[in-house]
Amino acid sequence: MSEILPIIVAKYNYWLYIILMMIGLYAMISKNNLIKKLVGMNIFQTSIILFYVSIGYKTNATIPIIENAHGDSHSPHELIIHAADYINPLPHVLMLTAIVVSVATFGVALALAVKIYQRYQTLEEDEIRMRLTEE
Amino acid sequence: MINTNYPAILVLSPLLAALMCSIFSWCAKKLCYPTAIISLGISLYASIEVLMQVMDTGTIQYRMAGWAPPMGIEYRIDLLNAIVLLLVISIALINLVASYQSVNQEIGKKSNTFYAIYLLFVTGLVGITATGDLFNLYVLLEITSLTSYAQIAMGDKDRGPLASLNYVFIGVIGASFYLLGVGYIYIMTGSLNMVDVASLLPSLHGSSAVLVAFIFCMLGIWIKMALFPLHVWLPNAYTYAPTVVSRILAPLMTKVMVYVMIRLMITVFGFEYLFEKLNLAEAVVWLATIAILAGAIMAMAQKDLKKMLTYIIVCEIGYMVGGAWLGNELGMTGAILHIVNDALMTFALFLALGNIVYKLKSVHFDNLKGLFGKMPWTMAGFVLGAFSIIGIPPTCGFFSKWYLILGAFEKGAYHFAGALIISSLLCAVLFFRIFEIGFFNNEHDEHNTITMSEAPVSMLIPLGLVSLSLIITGLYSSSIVNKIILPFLQ
Amino acid sequence: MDQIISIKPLLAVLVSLLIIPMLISSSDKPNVREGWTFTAGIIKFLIVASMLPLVLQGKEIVLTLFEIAPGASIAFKVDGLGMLFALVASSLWIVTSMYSIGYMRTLKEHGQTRFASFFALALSATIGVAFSANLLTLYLFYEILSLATYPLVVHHQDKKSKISGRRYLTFILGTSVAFVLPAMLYCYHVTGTLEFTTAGIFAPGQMSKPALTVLLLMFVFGFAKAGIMPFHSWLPAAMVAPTPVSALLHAVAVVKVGVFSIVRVLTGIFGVDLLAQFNLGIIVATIAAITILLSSCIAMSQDELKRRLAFSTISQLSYIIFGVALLTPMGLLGGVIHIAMHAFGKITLFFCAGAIYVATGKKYISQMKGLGKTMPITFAAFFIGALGVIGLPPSGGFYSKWYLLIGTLESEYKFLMAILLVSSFLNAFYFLPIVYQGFFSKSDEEPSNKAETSGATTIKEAPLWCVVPLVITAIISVVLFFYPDIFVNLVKIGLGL
Amino acid sequence: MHWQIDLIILTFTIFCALAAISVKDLLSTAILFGAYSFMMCLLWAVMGAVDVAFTEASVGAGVSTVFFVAAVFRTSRRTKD
Amino acid sequence: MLQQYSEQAGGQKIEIHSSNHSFALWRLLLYATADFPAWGDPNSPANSYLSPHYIQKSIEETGVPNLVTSVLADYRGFDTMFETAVVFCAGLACFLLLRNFKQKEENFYRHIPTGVIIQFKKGDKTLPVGKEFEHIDTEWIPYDLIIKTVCRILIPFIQLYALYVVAHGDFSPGGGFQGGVIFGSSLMLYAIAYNLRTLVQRVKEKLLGLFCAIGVLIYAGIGVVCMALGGNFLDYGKLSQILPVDPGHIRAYGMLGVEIGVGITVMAAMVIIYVNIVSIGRHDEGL
Repeated sequence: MSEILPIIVAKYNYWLYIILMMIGLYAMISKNNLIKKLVGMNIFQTSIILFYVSIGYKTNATIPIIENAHGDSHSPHELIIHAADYINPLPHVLMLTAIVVSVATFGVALALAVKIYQRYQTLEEDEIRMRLTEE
Repeated sequence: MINTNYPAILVLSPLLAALMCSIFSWCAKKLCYPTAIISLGISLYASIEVLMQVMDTGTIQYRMAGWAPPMGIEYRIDLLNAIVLLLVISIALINLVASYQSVNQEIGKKSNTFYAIYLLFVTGLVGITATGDLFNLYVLLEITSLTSYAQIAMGDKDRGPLASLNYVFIGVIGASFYLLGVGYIYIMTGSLNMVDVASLLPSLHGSSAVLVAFIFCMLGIWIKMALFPLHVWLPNAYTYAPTVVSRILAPLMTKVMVYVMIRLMITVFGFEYLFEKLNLAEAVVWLATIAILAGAIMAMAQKDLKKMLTYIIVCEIGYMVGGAWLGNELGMTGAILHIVNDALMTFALFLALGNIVYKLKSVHFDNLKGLFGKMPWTMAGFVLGAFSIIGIPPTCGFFSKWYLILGAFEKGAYHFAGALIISSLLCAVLFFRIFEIGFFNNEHDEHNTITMSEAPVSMLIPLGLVSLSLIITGLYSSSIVNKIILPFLQ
Repeated sequence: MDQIISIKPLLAVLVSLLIIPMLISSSDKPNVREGWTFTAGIIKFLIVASMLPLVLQGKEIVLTLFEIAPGASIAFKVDGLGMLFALVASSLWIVTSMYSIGYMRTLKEHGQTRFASFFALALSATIGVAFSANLLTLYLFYEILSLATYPLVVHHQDKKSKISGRRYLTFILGTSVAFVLPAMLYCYHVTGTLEFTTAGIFAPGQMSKPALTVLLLMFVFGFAKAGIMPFHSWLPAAMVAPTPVSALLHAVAVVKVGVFSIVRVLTGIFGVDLLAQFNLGIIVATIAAITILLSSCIAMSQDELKRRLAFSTISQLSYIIFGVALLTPMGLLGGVIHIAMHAFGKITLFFCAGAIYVATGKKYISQMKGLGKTMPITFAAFFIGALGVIGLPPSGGFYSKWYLLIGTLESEYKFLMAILLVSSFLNAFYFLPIVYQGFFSKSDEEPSNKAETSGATTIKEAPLWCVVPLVITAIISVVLFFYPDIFVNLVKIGLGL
Repeated sequence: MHWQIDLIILTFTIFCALAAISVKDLLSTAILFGAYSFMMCLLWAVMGAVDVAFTEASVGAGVSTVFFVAAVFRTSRRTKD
Repeated sequence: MLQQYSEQAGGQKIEIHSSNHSFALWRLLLYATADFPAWGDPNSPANSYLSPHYIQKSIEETGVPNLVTSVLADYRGFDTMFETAVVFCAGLACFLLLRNFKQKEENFYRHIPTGVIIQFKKGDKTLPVGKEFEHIDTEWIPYDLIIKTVCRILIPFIQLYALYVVAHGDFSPGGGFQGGVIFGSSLMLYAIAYNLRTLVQRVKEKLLGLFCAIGVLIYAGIGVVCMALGGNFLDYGKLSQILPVDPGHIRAYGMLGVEIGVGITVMAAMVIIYVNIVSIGRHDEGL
């Protein structure tokens, strides 16, 4: 136990994302309501974003905006920048994209859900299935 | 200057045209369709030029925004991309020409905006095929997915949105798994460029994270391509989509995903890792075997022509996955050749299907009676496509099967070879059942002579072209293999 | 051996394919359409015949079209064996076209254009099989032929033909995909080539006997067009087709393609020496012998004339395979030459059956008593055809049976001769009574049915378009008794005897 | 980073996620989901991903929730699970 | 009753299945995580392979201190273009799926001075909307003065802030996406505080549709201009040939242009999605 504990503590963000991912996946698979499934889907996506953001984190580093560059931008070459001082920006960039993708998907999925509701007057999957077998 | 920019033009031409279509749909509706056609024409030209260049000078690298590869995004076009690009763009163009009437009939008022989304979908497919960056691939994957959700939902009024929403759920899981896999690769190597990753991975071969990264990438791609146990979304989604959409989804979507799988296998992870370090190959070939049989058997149970064809797609995916995972040159050749061939033959079948839908509205088996009399030309195309699926020479389906079976023999995977043969037989049964229905079954109205009511010429000519191309690609498959696939594999 | 590269084999195959658009475009002008068919038939025959002198000089005409994979291409090669088969098929196409005009028009069949088109396609495929240089090309044309014949078999588009069509496809397509395709690919996998060579493609010691046996059986049963039992039942079922189809395709083209393919595989893929070395010939010969005897027995019990002919065909086809499987020079010669001899005899018989149906509407043998008096020409031709199939002079069939008998004597299994003799008796037993009853018994229908009586009194010979072809084939059958040299020489060249 | 803050945010995140998928009213789900997004946003801000946090605050907690409420407005609040 | 029972049974089965599924994934993930570099380790491959280049060279190469912006809009600008295209596509998809051009059957008008409500059965008859009459929703709730006033004051500031976020994305957190979303949500707030009809009248659907496409067009257009000037696609450095600005900052200007494009598209697409969902494509009444 004493060996496992440091691993868990050292990487607890990675564990957290796994927990959230499972929550999302669970909701997507076992929930009956289409909108609940959508929520699960979003939790699933955010958990992956959390994972990426965790990759980029560096201890004792600051946000990825170069200090002192503001104002004296005429002489950028004189600036000495240590990579270890700033958090890795690349995962953030990737995740900006992922967030936008997820909201786009969410919008389209909600539009579909509204359309389905218009047709079947319900959002419960089993009720829709019943309506389909009736017809 | 243009010479060096062809890789960008490939993608930009449909993207810009999509934007223009969207603008025109508000102010100059008549311009939408011509814009779409012209843009795909330009793209097609570019793809031919790219293919020529690649064949002459080898791999083309194009730096987006001018940054060198591991920093920036790179388009990397080798022989495999080039041929798939040509395939994607030409099918998209032919489909657009062939489906003009069908779009007007099924989508009506919104058809101008529809062209925009169609072009975006093509942009996504082209981008996926051309890109050399793992994350860029994800973004483009999402573009294709999002556009296909919208396109599918525009089909059948009752079932379309539901099928589409199910596709959203599963599609998002697939894409997220892929993203997660890329994340694992990134955390271990720090790079996103495919070639760069490939050069960094060998030192990490023993790592469990790399293994899991690989598994997640594959799972994601398999979900997207509908490999057998993960196929549940495909039949409904493709069946309830509008004709024009299922005509492009069916031949291209799954095939492009197979391309991505092969790209990851060959370029990123490499054969050495897959077949020497991992012990997955045999299991995957077994999975493919089951996929082939299950797809064919499930197709037997269908009473609707379109749905039957969608299950055949599930079956065909098994061919390509199995072939790629045989782990020898012949199998891989067969898999790549089958990407081309299967796209063409599925396209021919769906073109014919679209013509039938255009005239008859429904393709339930009961409605197909006497079809050979009603639409002889359409059915001629359909028959050729069907023969190709069954694998009757000299149609192209036979030749890819040839390589696949030889590959299976070389590997000793006799179960896979057996599945290929059995699926041929099952497909023969499936299609001859359709032929029988179309050819006979005018017992009820023997006195009524069947009047011909053929689809419009603009829908027939593309069908004719594509079905002839089945034979031509079949006969020239050796040049495809010798000039494109084998040099690529070496 | 000298090889000449020429485009002629391709032309011979393509002629009837290119004619199809013409046929379709002139679908509402029957005379023009038939004109096209004849033109194509004659051109095809001339092209084939023009290659004959070269082949007789011992040269081979080759043409490679597409290289599919190293060692497997789509290529043509005209040698003695192929020439023999192509000559028979292309000459009989002309005659059959003539016959089908009479048959189809008299019976006012529907869809004649479709019929003519697929007939032309089937002929293309047949010539393609004859001129194939390797197993891949052969398989390709074999499949095309299977599919082209399907619409001909189900021509009537009724329930009966639907069921027959299903059986036809199940056997023909099913066996070829399930057996021939894997066997072919396995051969390619092992040897890297599919070329027909007299020495065979397997290097000595490359294959064990069990593997070879399995491969051999896969080929023999896979080419189900040859009607080897138990994959024979498609042939009687396919008799629902119009008679010209039964005549040309199911007596000559299709079934002979099956046999021809097996002969090619035995002589070109395995090679006679290899088969003899492992003693595999006897296995095939046994299967063939069983088929010969069983189907002869079944034939006797059939009352429908075309079905009896069908079972007779099954047994005669096995003669050919039997002869080749003996692996002796005379056996090979007799077997292969039987392809030609049986073709002329059997097609005459089918023509006669069709002519009787056209003239009287009768299908069953029991109804045909006394018909010989009103249809003397038809029945005379039937007699000659029957002689040819039984193998009695004065008909070409005599030679093939003769060589086969000698072949059995040459081989180490001399008792096989008994099978030949028994089956010949059986042949005689089920054919000659028809002729006898036709000429010498009285029709017992006349008093029973008034309507029939009025019909029966007006029975005459079938239309000229029907009668002339069967007279021609009967005459050829007799001529072959006196001048069999061409075919014998072709076979000798082809097999290097 | 102060682990106490971190721990509190983490707990809230998981709590919100679980609550969002288990509450039996879709409007509540919408709000809880917004809260979840906001917690996520805080977590990322703490990790120094300011841009991502900003986006999540405006997109996830803002616009997404509005869409969600709009969809619930046009469908129903009822849910069986 | 029986059906209900079987449903329950089915539901349970699915849950069991899903828990199995999750369990397998869980184990797979745990298995891999053990192999990860420690969290926050500055020397992990992810943090030491590519990112130092971005961090150290960004100012020098692009002149933008916000690293996320420089990577987003320049190094990986191509990704971002497609990301914008995804948003555009979502807007387009919602329009295609939901937009319904049919007029409503019933229309309600309210006579403002008296508060009398008039109902029209067929949609073809309308009243002049102005001081005297107003077009109201089926479920009309009297406007709340506080909300209306607060929103009227607040909305301009929100929009100004959105513009600031777009324009200042180079130096501080923010950029096209965030700015676009904020601008879009100000419009949504407007629709919620007043009513949807007012928003639709002020911001025409056609305008939104055009904006949605034009934003991406600006982005791709800048790329194409770079290409026309002899560089690669999106190679902003080439813009110095036509823009009279300091070459050291040319990439920053390129990024600004691109961010504006992103902002426009995102703003328009968000409003389109909102309007279509909330009115089921009729564009008349909503939240």
